[in-house]
Amino acid sequence: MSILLTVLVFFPVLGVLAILFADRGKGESDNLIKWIALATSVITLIISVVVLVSFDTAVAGLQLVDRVPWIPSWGIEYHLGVDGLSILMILLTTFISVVAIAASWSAIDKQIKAYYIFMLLMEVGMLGVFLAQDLFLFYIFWEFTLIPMYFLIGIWGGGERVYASIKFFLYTMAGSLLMLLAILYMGITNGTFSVPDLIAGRAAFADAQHLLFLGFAIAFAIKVPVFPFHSWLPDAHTQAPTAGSIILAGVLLKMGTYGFVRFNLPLFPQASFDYAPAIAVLAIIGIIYGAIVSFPQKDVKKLVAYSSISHLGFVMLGIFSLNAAGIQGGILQGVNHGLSTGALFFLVGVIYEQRHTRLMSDFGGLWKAIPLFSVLSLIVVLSSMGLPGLNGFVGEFTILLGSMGAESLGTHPWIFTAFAASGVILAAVYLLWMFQNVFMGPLDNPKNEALRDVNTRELLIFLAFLVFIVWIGIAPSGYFNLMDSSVAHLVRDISSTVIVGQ
Amino acid sequence: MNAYSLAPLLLLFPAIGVLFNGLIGRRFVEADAKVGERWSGWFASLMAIGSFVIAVLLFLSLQANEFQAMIVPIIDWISIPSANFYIPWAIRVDTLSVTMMLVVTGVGSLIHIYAIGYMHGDPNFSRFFTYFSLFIFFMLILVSGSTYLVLFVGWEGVGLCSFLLISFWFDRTNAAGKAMNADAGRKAFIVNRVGDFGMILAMFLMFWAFRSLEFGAVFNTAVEMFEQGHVVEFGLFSAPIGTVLTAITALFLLGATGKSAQIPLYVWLPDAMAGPTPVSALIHAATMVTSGIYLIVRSNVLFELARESGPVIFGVISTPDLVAYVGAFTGLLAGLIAFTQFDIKKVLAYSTVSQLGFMIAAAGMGAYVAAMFHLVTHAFFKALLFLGSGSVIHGMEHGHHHLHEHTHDDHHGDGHHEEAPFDPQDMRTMGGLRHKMPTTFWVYLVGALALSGIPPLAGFWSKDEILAHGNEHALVVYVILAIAAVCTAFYMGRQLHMTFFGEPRHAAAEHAQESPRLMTTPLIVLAGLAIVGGLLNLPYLTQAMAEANHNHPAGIFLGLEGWLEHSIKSFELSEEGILHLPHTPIVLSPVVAGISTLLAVLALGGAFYVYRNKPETAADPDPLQKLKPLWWFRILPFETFYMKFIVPPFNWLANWLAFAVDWNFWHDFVHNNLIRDMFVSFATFLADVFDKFGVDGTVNGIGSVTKGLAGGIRRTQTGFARTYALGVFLGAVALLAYFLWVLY
Amino acid sequence: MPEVTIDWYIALSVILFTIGSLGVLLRRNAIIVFMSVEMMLNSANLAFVAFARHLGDLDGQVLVFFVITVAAAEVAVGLALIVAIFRTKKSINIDEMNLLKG
Amino acid sequence: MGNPIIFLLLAIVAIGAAVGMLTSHNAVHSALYLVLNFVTIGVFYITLNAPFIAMVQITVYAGAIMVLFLFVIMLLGAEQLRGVTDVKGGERVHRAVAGLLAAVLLLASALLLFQSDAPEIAAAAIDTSPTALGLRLFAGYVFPFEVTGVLLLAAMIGVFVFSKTKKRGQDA
Repeated sequence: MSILLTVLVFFPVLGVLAILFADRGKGESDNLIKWIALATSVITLIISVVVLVSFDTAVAGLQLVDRVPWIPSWGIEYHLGVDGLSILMILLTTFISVVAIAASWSAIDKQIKAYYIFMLLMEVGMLGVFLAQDLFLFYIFWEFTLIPMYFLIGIWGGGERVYASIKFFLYTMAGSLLMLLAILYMGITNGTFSVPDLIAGRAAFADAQHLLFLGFAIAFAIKVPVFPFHSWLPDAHTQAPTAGSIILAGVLLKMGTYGFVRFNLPLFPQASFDYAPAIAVLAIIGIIYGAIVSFPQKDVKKLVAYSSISHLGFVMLGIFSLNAAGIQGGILQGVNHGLSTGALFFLVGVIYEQRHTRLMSDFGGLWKAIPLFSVLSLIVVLSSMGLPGLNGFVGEFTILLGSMGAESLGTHPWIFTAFAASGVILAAVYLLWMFQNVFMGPLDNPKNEALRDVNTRELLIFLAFLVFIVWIGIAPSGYFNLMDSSVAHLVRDISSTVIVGQ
Repeated sequence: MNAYSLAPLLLLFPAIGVLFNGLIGRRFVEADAKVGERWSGWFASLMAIGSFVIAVLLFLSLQANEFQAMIVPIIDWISIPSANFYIPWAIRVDTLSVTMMLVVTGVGSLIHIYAIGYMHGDPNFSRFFTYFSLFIFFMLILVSGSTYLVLFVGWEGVGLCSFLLISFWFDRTNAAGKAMNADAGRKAFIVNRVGDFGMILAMFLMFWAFRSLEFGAVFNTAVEMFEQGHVVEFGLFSAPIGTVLTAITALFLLGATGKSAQIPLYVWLPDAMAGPTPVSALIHAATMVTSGIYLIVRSNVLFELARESGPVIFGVISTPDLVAYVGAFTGLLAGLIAFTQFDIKKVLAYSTVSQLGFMIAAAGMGAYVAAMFHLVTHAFFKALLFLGSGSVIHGMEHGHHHLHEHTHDDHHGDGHHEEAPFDPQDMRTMGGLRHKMPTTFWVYLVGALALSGIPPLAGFWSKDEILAHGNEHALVVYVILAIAAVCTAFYMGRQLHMTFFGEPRHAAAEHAQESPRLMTTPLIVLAGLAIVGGLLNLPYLTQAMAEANHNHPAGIFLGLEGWLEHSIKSFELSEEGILHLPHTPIVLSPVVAGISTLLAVLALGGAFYVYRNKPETAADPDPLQKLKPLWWFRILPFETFYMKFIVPPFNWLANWLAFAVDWNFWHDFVHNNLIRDMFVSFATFLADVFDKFGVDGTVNGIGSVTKGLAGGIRRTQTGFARTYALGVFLGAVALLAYFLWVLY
Repeated sequence: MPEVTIDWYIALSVILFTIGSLGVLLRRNAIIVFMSVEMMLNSANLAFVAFARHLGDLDGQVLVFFVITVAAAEVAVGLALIVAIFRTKKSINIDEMNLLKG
Repeated sequence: MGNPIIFLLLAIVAIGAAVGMLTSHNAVHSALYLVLNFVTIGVFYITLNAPFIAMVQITVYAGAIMVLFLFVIMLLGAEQLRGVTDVKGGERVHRAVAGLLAAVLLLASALLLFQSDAPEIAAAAIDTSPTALGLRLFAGYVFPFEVTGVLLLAAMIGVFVFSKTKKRGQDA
């Protein structure tokens, strides 16, 4: 029993209270509010590092568990715990939250107090999602994250923010309802909502597992988003404020992939195995479709948004390889996507703040005007493209390696791998196209000449991203080591349960 | 002598160079252009030279330690215990990798020094050297890695540097306003990625088949499995080892065609000439483009096993044969295209493609040593030619500047040329430069003759080895390559004549000046190497000599053969000896050598004859233009195919998917029109029906009741809180009454 | 002397509740309406405590605890509302607060 | 469950205070009557073996809440507001219905009471110390307790919001 995780999850609430008390109205305390929010998120980051330090990589199961009965009559518990599947997500969340708050510093100029309160609440929800080990608690946090994001998009978003926020809300909500049904079914038949207990007693609902799998899968697939469910993404991403996009890409989408790993695989191993080829096909369509659709986009932010579909396709493919390499690659690639795409959204945000346009045709030759910014952007673009030595490559390579040896993908897994690997080519196509259009070519728009290069704050944010982009790229072993025991356990668990060729 | 542990320095030096120029070099240059450039350029050059010194030390260490291959670990890169996947980052020091290191750092250092002169005055001087050091860094990773994955890191890394350096002048536009340099860089990167696609697939297959990506382990396992006739099994997949090996090697071939610019992926290399000339020399002639050959030579075990597996590809051909044919056809095709080019660097670019084809063909035929030999000599003379052409361009630009400065008081320029955009790389504007730029002319002549295969220059020996090998083992390949060699001699003759002989065809050519010493010195060094490079692997001239020295293939005779043997023969130790590695012919074949020399001389002479006084002015057509079928090669090959049949459909598909399918159909139609609007209209429909029902009901008196009821109900909504409270109590009392009723 | 039983307390509770409800229904002063509500809650509390005593169970008292908390919250919000409304309407006559009118 | 005489005395005081609150014209008087009522009920709690609740009743209700009421009344200067006497047209109906309801309520309760077959004899007195109460609270009511906490938080934020608007209104 440890209350460390509870402290981690709810620490940002203290920040919210502090902001409420600090506010003196009429924008007098705007700076104070920003600093409070930043300090809160930094302290949360530090707490998450404490979690990391207390984390024992040799243990496969849940650690630092905080478990008390909550509604005993229904078997609902307040149950937090962390293991190899979630530790990276926790660190990603706290990191991205700091970055997102820092990235909003000058971009948000109205209703500052509410904005930062929502940012901190968002962090609470996201951490809760990754730490909750009780399905009911998980569901509450899952839905809770919608609310701050809804307002972040709806109040501080772009031109069509209301449409985008409602679509985001309804879309994800609709998917979640089926999951709620599945949760209630399992919880009521087993008398417990605790995930480890349900996994231990999954035989009880083995007959219904295919349906239950779909119930969960649709909710998660919408969040990810897996190919045909992606329609909310470009709207939400393009309309959200920069920090919203960073959080959306960095963490929210990972909630979907995390859900698959945390719930679908261990709870319904046979169904996961049976549906793996279908999901892998959707993932691969997503990889290729997302990449192709990114290419002709005129709006940089939309291009990045669509590229997320492609990247997340890799993650899904890795997870449904159902082997150690694939799943570890998938989880790591989730982190990588959070870093690279988060950084891409940030860089779009930085130039948008100055030029109030995101159309590629308005740019060109920026390298001449703002060289430092361009070099930083280049590294980010290369990371997103999967250049070896940077983070994206490690993830993609491990995923594809896993998919090649995946039993779940039948007798010719190399077909899946080959199609997925073509995404590597397409990534170069659209990302270089974007890079060329924005940063290369002649500097022919006089407005772009007046751009200023990165200031200290932006540079620090970029460096924060780059540290991890390079670190994961050249020394990923530590990251894999964090999740190795848990993933190995999960894979053993699946392969010992699954009947091949059923 | 044991300097193995110094190997990491090999990478460290260029890394320091990158950091120096990347972080502070710019400030130096901005503070004081002259001193700054010297610091920036020389620092990078010294780092390259430092790496060269380390490479030499490694070379000596190998000599002193009986050519023992050594693995020097640096860090543990990727390790996933549960997936049994371990990739250490280690440097493999063996004769093959050290050969490549020497070429890369040796030629690289010379080109660095040359570039200090060439890039003089460029505002982004330090950025250029940052990229250059970065390139050396990645290239050394490529050749030094002990696993395929580390090799791949370098492989992609040099692709990146190539992209950055090609688009170095990213703001240059062509007449149509397109950012051509940036376009060319992007094209190079993307085409290379197509090759990389093959590489990574090959690595996945290899990992699951042999459970390792480390060179030694892979080769040993492969030989072992092959001998035992294992079936490769992983997951639910199973295939005979021969098929798997063929697939792996074929995918490697795809990788090599990308990086080494072979059919069908050679199209990026000619465009890459948009970059600064030192880049063309270093990356697109001497080093990076040869990494495909390095890959094949490095994987010689796998290729030879694939050869033994028989014709697996469609049942007609084995991978090594396919490699040989790809190389040979590329050699010929590129040679033909080179006839039709006017840009001095593009001729050289196609020539590079052609020569790379020779090397690939040699590797495919199993003549790995010959391939490496040609790789080394080619690095010398092609770097020389490119740097020479750079010197020419530099001179022409100088002349052009000179012209501009004196337009008012000088009448050399005729108005026509002044207005047309001047292209300093167009050979039609040159001519007669041998008097203006004598040093450049002489070194260029050496390079051109070496390339054409005139004895006793380096190119003759290496090319002849390949041809002799072809003559012995693959006659078709030999014939094709022999024709390609003729083409080589012819287009080099054409280039020589158009550039250096005849009369100047443009005012700029008249004012061209010799390049500074900083540029010509490396040229002279390279020319020296191009002359004596053949000594590296001189064959025995007679059978008697060979027999006398058969067991000691060292010294000046077949030095490279004896040296590389320690890396390339490794798998021959297989027990049954079923695998036979064809070696380079040990004795010079007088027939083959005689024929090629004769043809080369004839072709050179022919070129000089055809171009003896043509074109007379820059606007004149080329004499070869009369040969329509030949001239078609200017437009016909793969480039056109891609531009017509791959790129537009892709653009169309992307636009269609993005705007028609995803946005208009999926986003707008399905979500907005179908789902949302249908929901809305369903709701409206319900409301309408209800309404209609109400209207109809009025007739029957129901309407009025409804209305009255509604009005009545509405009246209850007084807005007075107390009224509502009353309602609540009414309800409470009603409930109470209900309980009472239940009780009694 | 008759024994005081639970019925006595219930009766008292009902009477107080009725008085409170009359206050809610009849008075127009919003503050007094609130006070009446408080009184109703109190009568319920009384019943709870009486039941707890009668049944020998602490749950009744625990519930009173919650009721008091809710009441406190309600008063806080309610009074804040009244103050806010008074600022705009210059009146706390509950009959003038008819924004809910249909 | 206490002495009948004391009960009746206290009951009369409680009902009297309640009626006083209902009928006072002056809001301050109403509030004071209510305080009296609360205090009486607090005494009832003591007789009912609930000392802790009694204490809470006095401090929270009679103390804090009523002070708040008085504070607001004073703040608004609303003690002179119209009482129950001014009757308008619709008011009669309203009052009639209210009276009727009250009667029904009383009647029904009485009926229920006299019909109840609950055991007349009360259970033995149990441990009602604050410790016991606290243990009970946290053993079986953790979730409601938390919800209550959230409710208080919500109320707090709500009050913040209201007072905020008011302040801006003043400034503007």
